[in-house]
Amino acid sequence: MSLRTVAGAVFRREMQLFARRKSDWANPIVFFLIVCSLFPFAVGSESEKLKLIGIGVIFVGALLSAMLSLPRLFDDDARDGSLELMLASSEPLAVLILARITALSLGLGAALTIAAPVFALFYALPFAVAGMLALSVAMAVPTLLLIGAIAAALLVSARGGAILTAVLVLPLTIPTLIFGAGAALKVFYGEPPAAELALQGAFLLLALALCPLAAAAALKISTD
Amino acid sequence: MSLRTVAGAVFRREMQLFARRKSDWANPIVFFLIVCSLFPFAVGSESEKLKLIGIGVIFVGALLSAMLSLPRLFDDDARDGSLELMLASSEPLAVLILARITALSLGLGAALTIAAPVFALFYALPFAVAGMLALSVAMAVPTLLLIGAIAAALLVSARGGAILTAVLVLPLTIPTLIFGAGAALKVFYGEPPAAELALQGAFLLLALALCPLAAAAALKISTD
Amino acid sequence: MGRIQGARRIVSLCANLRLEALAAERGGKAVFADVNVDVAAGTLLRVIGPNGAGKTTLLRILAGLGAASAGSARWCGADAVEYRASEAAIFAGHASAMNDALTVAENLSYAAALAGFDSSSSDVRRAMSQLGVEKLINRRFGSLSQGQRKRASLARLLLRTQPGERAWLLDEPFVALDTDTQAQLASLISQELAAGAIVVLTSHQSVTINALKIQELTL
Amino acid sequence: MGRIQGARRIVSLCANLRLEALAAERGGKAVFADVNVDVAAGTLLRVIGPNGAGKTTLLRILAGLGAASAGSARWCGADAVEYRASEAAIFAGHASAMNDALTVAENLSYAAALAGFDSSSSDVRRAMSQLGVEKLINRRFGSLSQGQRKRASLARLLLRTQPGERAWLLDEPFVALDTDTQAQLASLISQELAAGAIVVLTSHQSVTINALKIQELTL
Amino acid sequence: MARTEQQSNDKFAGRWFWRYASPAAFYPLAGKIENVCWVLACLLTLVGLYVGFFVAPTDATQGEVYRVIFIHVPAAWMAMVIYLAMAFWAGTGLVLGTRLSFMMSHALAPTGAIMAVVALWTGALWGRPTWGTYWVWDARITSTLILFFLYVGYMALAAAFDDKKKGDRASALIALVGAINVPIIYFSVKWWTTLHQGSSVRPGSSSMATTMLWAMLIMTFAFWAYCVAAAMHRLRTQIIERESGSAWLREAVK
Ligand code: HEM
Ligand SMILES: Nc1ncnc2c1ncn2[C@@H]1O[C@H](COP(=O)(O)OP(=O)(O)OP(=O)(O)O)[C@@H](O)[C@H]1O
Ligand SMILES: Nc1ncnc2c1ncn2[C@@H]1O[C@H](COP(=O)(O)OP(=O)(O)OP(=O)(O)O)[C@@H](O)[C@H]1O
Ligand SMILES: [Mg+2]
Ligand SMILES: [Mg+2]
Repeated sequence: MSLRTVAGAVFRREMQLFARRKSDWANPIVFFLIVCSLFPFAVGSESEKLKLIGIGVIFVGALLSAMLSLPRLFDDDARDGSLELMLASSEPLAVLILARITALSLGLGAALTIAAPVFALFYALPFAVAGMLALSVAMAVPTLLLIGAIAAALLVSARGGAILTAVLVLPLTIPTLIFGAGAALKVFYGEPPAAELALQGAFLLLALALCPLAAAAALKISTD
Repeated sequence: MSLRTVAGAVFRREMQLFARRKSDWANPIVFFLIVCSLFPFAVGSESEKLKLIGIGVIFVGALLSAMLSLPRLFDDDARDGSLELMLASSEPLAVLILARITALSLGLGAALTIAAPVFALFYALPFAVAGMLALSVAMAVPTLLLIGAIAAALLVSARGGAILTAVLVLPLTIPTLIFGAGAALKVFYGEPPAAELALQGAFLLLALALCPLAAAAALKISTD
Repeated sequence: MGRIQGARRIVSLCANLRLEALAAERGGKAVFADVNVDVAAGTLLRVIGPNGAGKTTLLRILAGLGAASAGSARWCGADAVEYRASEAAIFAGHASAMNDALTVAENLSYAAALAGFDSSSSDVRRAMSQLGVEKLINRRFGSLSQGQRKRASLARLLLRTQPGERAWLLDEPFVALDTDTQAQLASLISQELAAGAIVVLTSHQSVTINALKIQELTL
Repeated sequence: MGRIQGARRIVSLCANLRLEALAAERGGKAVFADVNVDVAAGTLLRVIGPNGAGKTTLLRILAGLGAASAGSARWCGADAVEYRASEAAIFAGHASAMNDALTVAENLSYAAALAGFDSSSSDVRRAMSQLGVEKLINRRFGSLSQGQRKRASLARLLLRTQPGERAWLLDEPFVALDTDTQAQLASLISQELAAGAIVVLTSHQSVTINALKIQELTL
Repeated sequence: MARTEQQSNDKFAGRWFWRYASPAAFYPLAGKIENVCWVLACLLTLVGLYVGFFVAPTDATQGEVYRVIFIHVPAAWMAMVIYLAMAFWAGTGLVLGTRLSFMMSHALAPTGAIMAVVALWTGALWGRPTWGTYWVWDARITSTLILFFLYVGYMALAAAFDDKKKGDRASALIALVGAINVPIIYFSVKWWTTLHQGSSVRPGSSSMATTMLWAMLIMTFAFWAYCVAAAMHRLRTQIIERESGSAWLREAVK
């Protein structure tokens, strides 16, 4: 049985679960929507003010929403014992983890990427900014999920849940946040966003290279 | 065995759990702190801009943080079966639920109330505004927990966790948000916040009167 | 309140169960139908059937935790929910009803308080020692082995000091217990029966229980 | 990769277990110490002991899922982790290793894929029918009764088509099974032993298993 | 566990650092280091504060408030240095599996967090008279805050496990991940402020008088000594806590 097939099985199951439990991808979107729509109530509804904070709110909302989906990665499996099947597989654990993260990125990332520009219009942001927001959310969500997988793996056997995940993950995603929101801000101010995008891409690649390995190590530690 | 003793036992156990699992109250604070400090990265660091969104960010952050603690109320108990003990008690369920919410409000509410004014200083808000924020957070957190208890009760046997809770709860807390943040905004603009505070208080009392009953009904529905 | 407290006074002096044309469904499909049984005080009712026959479903209905789709289950003429609220019935199923983060003692006194017993810690200790787990009293429940968990959660049955006319509803109580403890539990059940309680039991294990009146219900 | 694949080829042709001065601790306290056993192919090893003796702890170490605090557990000379990675050992414990939201069939083919078998759906069906649950194949796992869950999760043992020199590590496999299924599982275990596997078993239930070689290990 | 530790030590028998990798051997040494460092810390603080507050001249632009610098800067430095040390010991623990390394990084974390808080606190107090606000989102300041979050995450994770050994290794991993990220975060934040803010305020630009430099140097050594002493103290407490029941400890504290 080749590595491809095993990783494929992991990926396929994740997709089956997505199809079976629609709330897994529907709820993050609604959470995102709600975070985005709470701010006008608290800040006031003048469109100039909203424009200023719009990019920030949408980006932070997308990251929080992705972060709250992290427990999906391993928690259910740890509870019912199927995590041990994955650990016991003779194929490299990091690849299997990557397969799961990929599935989650595709499902959740796509949904958030579609939602972000729509919300941008609520905040009266111009089309170009909305488009750039979509692009940078599309890059930021996988980065967060990759980094978050390490925390999720460490926390399968610990108490603390969503909140401890946030504490561990969010500080590490600040670069993504800076460059992701930065790219949209650049467009907003009519400047070229190339540098920010390049840096965000570099950060994603780095995460792609390192995080699955770290997450595999983390999973071994926490299920030892 | 009188009602006082039973409710007391519920309250005591909640406090024991708080003492046993320090992360239950420490982590929401840190989550709150992190949410508050993410926004400047996405919005920009000019203090004028930050002042504008500060009140909103702090208020929304406190509400999100309280909301993420909602699964504590019933989820663990449903999983291990101890919820059925509470359901089977001959004392009114609403009172027992109120005992739990009170314990959670005391622990979590106090922590968030202390943290909110400190974060206000990060956003360069004046002392008077910070104080008013503390007061309105102190009133908003119990309100949210009361409303949230209904959602938490409905969701004990459903999947979706934190996110679905958010979806159900946050829309209902918009009045609290408007008046709570409104009171601080009034102080910010040098106007008297009495009307907002009165409305917020009225809303809290209403929640106190209705929510435990509704949560009890919800719990009976979802565990049927 | 008034009504339930009234009900409490009536039923707690009584143990007697009557199922009439009882039927249940799970996930839209009928599990069993037309179950009729009369059970008097002091009787052991064994519910028998292969996996999936509906034994757990039945016990949860008797405990007032699930709803029947037709027919009725009445304890001394009262509804199962009322009987349960009267603190006369104790249900012990697959779930332990114990929090992993608390110690065994803390869990047990919480259970006692909720069920309306004034349970001092000496009662907890006695209940524990009857199941041979007094050493675990200050252990976190989450750190116990499967059998230790089962023992600790069964101790809930023994918190009330005097046995009397009440009911134990036991879903697979022998699971995970070692042979000595199985025998011990069997004798505790016998005592309870002798004191006039009704014990409803499902078990795929063949543990002998001494009882004067034994009824069998095959699903 | 290379190393493990090498190991796979060596160990999968072999079933033999040697414990030397094995010791384990849980929560900082010693559970057992100085366990020495030699088990040859085709042997049933019964691990015996009261609740909390450390049976589950031992099985998890043999499965490469837990760490020993001293001594060694070697399968055909290889480390337990390596032996497990070689897909020669299957561990079935208290947890079902099945997701509540997926159907039984989906769960089983996932398990097969991860364990490295190329498991077509007919294999899944055969495994299910050997445990008498072919009707449940398209049911959501979460909607099954306790015994049905246990049966479905034990079907994992039967996915590989030819029995051979390998190991089954069974922690309380008879729990929740009705008597017919208990007998059926016992005969499956006998077959497996006859084909040269090692079966390590803990059980508080007295189910008779026919085997030529039976060893007992008391903790 | 005791036995495996023994084995790994035997392999390297004779090398001094392996000898001290065992808590039993290190416990008394840690005690000595702790005592020496407490004395050093007290002496250096007295001297440093004296030079800083009575010898160094009043600053031309900032007046007397600038003297916070003698606490602020050493604390900020220590917050960074300790993170590196903590990550180093965490990594050592993960690779070599030595208990003492994990204890060392656990012992360092609270001190590091406290240093970060002190830097933030004194900075904030300093900011009020000089910038007119307690807080600005300047790169250096913000990175200190993030560093504080990393400390908190590390400690929260270590505390989230019932099984101490697991907590050791889990928190060690997160410390290492943080160590890779700290430079990335630092430069991102730097870029971020230069991006959005033509910042006019920058901490300390005036050239310093020699006595000020001296005071700062002495205070820096005082902070080093304090941090080492505090870490050693915590380490000894941890050793007692974790090795309670072992024969050597009963011997040692008898
Ligand atoms: C909460 C607020 C503050 C924080 C977190 C903070 C943080 C730091 C850090 C991390 C360093 C060491 C950096 C290095 O050596 O590269 C530092 C040095 C320094 N800080 Fe602050 N600082 C704060 C506020 C201030 C204020 C208000 C002033 C004065 C107006 C100030 C003046 C200095 C000076 C003079 C140095 C040392 C000289 C130098 O390295 O440039 N800081 N601070
Ligand atoms: N997570 C844990 N933390 C601390 N101690 C534990 C933990 N899990 C198990 N133990 C203890 O380790 C010992 C062995 O547990 P184990 O589960 O191996 O027992 P067992 O022989 O399988 O018992 P049973 O027959 O009840 O299943 C028990 O005394 C138990 O209390
Ligand atoms: N949540 C559910 N949704 C749909 N069907 C269910 C659900 N729970 C149980 N069932 C079905 O109801 C039937 C009766 O289940 P029940 O748990 O009462 O059986 P049981 O007699 O206790 O079996 P066992 O001996 O295996 O414990 C079974 O066929 C089961 O598949
Ligand atoms: Mg059942
Ligand atoms: Mg066991």
